[in-house]
Amino acid sequence: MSGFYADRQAAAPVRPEVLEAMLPFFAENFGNPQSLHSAGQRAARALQAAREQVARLINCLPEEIIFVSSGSEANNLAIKGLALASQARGKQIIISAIEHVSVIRAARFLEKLGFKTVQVPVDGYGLVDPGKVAEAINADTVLVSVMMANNEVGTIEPVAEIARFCRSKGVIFHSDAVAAAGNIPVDVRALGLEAMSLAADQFGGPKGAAALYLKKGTKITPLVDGGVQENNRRAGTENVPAIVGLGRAAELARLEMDNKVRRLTLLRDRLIRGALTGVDEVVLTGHPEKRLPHHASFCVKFIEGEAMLLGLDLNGIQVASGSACTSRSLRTSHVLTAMGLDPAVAQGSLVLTLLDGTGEEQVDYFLEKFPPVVRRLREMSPLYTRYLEERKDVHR
Amino acid sequence: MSGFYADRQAAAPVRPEVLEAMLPFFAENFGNPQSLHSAGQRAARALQAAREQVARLINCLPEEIIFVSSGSEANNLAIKGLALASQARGKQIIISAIEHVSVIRAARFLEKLGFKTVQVPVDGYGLVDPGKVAEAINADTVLVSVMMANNEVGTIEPVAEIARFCRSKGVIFHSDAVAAAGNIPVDVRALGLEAMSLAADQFGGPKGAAALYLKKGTKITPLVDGGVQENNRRAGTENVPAIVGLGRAAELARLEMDNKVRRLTLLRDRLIRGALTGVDEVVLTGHPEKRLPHHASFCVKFIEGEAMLLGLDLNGIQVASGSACTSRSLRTSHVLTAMGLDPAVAQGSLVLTLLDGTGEEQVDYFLEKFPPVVRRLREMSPLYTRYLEERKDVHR
Amino acid sequence: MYTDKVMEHFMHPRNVGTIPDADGVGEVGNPVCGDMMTFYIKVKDGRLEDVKYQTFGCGAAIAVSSLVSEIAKGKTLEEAMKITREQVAEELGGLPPHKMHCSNLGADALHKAIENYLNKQTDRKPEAEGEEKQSRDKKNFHCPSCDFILPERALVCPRCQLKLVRCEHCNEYNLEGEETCRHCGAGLI
Amino acid sequence: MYTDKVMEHFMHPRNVGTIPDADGVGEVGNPVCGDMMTFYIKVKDGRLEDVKYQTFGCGAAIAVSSLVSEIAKGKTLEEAMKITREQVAEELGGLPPHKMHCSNLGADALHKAIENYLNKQTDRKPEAEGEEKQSRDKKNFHCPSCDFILPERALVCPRCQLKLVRCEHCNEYNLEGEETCRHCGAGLI
Ligand SMILES: Cc1ncc(COP(=O)(O)O)c(C=O)c1O
Ligand SMILES: Cc1ncc(COP(=O)(O)O)c(C=O)c1O
Ligand code: FES
Ligand code: FES
Repeated sequence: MSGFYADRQAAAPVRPEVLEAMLPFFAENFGNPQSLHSAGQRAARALQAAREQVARLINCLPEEIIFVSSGSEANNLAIKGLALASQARGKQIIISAIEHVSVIRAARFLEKLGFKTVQVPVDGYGLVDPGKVAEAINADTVLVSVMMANNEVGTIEPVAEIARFCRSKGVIFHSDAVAAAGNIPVDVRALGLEAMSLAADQFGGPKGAAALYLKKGTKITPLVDGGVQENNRRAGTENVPAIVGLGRAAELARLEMDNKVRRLTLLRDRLIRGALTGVDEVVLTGHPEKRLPHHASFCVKFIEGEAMLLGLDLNGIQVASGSACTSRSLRTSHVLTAMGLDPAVAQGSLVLTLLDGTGEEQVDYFLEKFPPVVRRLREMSPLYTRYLEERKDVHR
Repeated sequence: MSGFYADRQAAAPVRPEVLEAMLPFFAENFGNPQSLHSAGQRAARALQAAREQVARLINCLPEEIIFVSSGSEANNLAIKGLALASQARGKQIIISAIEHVSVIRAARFLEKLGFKTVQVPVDGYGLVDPGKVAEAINADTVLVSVMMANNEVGTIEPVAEIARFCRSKGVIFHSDAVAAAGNIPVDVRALGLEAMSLAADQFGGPKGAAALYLKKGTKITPLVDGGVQENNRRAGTENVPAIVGLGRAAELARLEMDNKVRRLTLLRDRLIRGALTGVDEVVLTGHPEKRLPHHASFCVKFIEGEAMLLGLDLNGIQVASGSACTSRSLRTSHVLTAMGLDPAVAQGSLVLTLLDGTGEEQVDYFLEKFPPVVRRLREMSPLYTRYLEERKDVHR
Repeated sequence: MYTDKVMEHFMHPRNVGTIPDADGVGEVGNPVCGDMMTFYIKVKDGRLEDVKYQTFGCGAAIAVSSLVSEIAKGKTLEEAMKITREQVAEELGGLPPHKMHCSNLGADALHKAIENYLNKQTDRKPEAEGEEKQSRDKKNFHCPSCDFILPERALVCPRCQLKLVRCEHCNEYNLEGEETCRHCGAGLI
Repeated sequence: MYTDKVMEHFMHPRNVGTIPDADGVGEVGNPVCGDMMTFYIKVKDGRLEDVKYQTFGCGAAIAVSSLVSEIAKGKTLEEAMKITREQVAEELGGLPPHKMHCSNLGADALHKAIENYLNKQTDRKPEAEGEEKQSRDKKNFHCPSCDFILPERALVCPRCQLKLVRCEHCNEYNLEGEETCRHCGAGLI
């Protein structure tokens, strides 16, 4: 038992098959896909193959894929690029209250250019109500963006329904599927999406490669202007090895999807059950069923997330937290806040995201180490002491 | 003699030392530098080490480095970000007529937001006259951007002088050093720059890693909004392996700089001399001395660049061209046009950029194959036939 | 980028050269844009007895002229006039979209050479000259991507094959997908 | 991120606990912001005979409270009042910039406990309460990054250590480097 890495949302090892596919493109097939000579054309073919692999994963055309460098860039390109390209039609955009910061801050940038952003609230599970999105749409709305699945609480949003509303009102719909794509089946045609972000490092691919799916014919203003790469929509020499890795990871994700989802769901539920029964005063965050198969998230009352994270790390267990103290900006996760969690409770946020290779024995190892870590921190918590006293008073 | 790759400007193999430094960061040290646990902190330390290596190459502080994904992104961040952050002070920006398209198009984007761009012309060598930049500066000017060295004709620009003018007028000066950094000594302090772009793949590093140097205290509006990465100035999970590669490449470039410059300069001059004497009616483009040590560029009259490129490729020689037919947009290089070259002559553009490892025998191989390739194409060129007839007429 | 067939013609172009005493000569393109082709024909009994050409241009242009010369040779004038750029591109196994205009050049130059021959026969002033003169008086619209002079009401640039959108405000052409007119700044919808 | 010294204190915090019959108690912070510390002291002959604490907060906060308790124990009240956050951070081998406010908490809570003891001695109403009441009447300015209630004319947030810039238009605080005021939209120069 060498430990348990359960922070796959933040980072995961590149799969060996993916790294193997990438390796030849560093020093041997190093060409620039824009070069007309043979070295360049070899790279161009590899790029095209990767484009096809990604397209197959999400059921779109290869030319509907724009390669970018990160999920955040995909989201910025989508939000800024789609809004700027449509500003003649209107200046309102609608996002949910639990979008990734790259969506929220991109929208904030647009506000400086005269756009207006409406944030649609979520319920206690982090679910967006499609009806509320429909209500928020008005004649000035040009873009709606609601994520496919939330990275902090794992909740899977009803994007197909939201997309339907948007379509009926002629509004472009983008979904941030960075946490979802490669981990749950995603079919952009069936879902009716105009645009969708995904990132390789969320499903066994490398950092530095991500993509925006953009439905053919949808206008977009580039974020990175310059050369003709990515069909004039994203300039800059293509990161061929990383894109090749993204392609291979997409192919593997597609082939293994069903098995993986089934296996991880069982494991996740074992983890959730064990954590909720192993320690008192722990709450599950996010939806119990409509959630990513690899995602388990909690709030542990009376203690703070960063301390828990450090305590677990000393036991070889790596997790994440949305507490104020874990963030560099010292703010509680806006997701937990938007879900209406008591701010003090939200400080005890704990997020576990399982690797494909995670086994039962690792989950059980966590379930063994989790209670003592919590106990130690609670013993030194003034809030826990107060809670115990109040409970004593009640029972007296 | 397995051939001669002379298109290093477009792409080059990652150096073995660099790849070796990168490899552990794909599957072993795969952490996210923003994670607080041990896996994340290992990645954070690697990131910091790379930041220091890059800073040492160009003589700045580590915190003055913003990692991005490509030279184009660095340029877009600089042009858009610096202009937007300073727009309260004015709305004019000045660039040279031979900037990279990523600078030119970023400026064009700003024009849609009410900015005005002034393009300063260049002389027949592609040199910008610092006096002309000074003349163009007015009370509304907030940003000047002139590249350190041009990628198509190799000319090295007098940026120190331009920077001095800008400083005296309180205008921010950015230089696109993507073609220069790592290939010639660059000292941002000595040059007096506020901002400078560089890219790893131009000096033995990988694709997907580049940087913007931004002088401490200079305000910038992010291009990719979102998380707190890169000190809130460039969101998105850091591409750790590529950045580690950039760092290592920077270190190697710094250590080997003097030797490399000396060696390549000799080789370049051998190539230029040989090409100009081996074939008639060939002109050197760019400055004969103030030029990148690895850069040789020509126009071969009466024939078209793409055909030459293909002809050389069939001989195992890979080069680039700025002809209209080589560009996807079917436009002649704006650089050659700005230098006042006759448009028909510009179609014969040929650009050779040497790898660090290029040897004399490869240059000589090119000098052997170049004349027959030219001869064959000239034999089928109506322009050459006409030229020969006119010459006959003259001599008659 | 290019098919094997294109590369084969590029490496071994057929029928290169001039015919000093040609019956017809046709020239298209212009070195400023990077491409220029001159076709020379000898006509005998209404058939193209010989076809030669010179080409200044890219690999595709060279392959196209070679292929056109090959298929034209021996054909009747009428048959030769029916050679289309689609046929040329197809016989080459396809061309990249932005190289499709090169396949125009080949057929156009051949057709011009045939017209030149026919005009000489009937001894009337070449039509083309009049046309060209006329077009010089009108305002020419250029492709925003490749600067090609566009025909009236173009939806696609015949040269670079990019889709075009006309600005309702100033009437100029822009590329599909652009939001504001590059000529007058008006919004494109 | 943390020094070995911080981690050592985090793993083995000294003097954790409460003192039921404490001579003074001081509490700072607030669970809403993620941090809260309560210090308990026993005083004998003008010295801190015992110091205990409870902490709800991050690893740095736990290490800080542990270290403060350790250095305070046995000191005279006067000496203990002189413990500064700089000293605490330094003895821990340094803290990341955005964790510097945690070192405040420790010293502050201890000082509050001592004041609480002194107030009990002189039997006068604690000063702090009046102050707090007053500040509730005024408009509070919050740090734009961490929401901390800022002191008058802050240049740096005492909690998250980020540099602040005041909007000349609406008087609100913004982070250094921002161009437009996030409260009123005015330009920040
Ligand atoms: C001078 C210059 N600037 C910018 C760039 C753009 O760099 P990238 O392709 O990495 O985006 C290049 C590319 O070669 C360049 O030579
Ligand atoms: C839902 C979601 N969107 C966007 C992002 C940003 O991705 P990146 O860090 O690759 O920029 C993340 C990152 O984890 C995410 O989970
Ligand atoms: S207690 Fe919140 S950051 Fe330390
Ligand atoms: S001749 Fe210019 S593209 Fe073919």
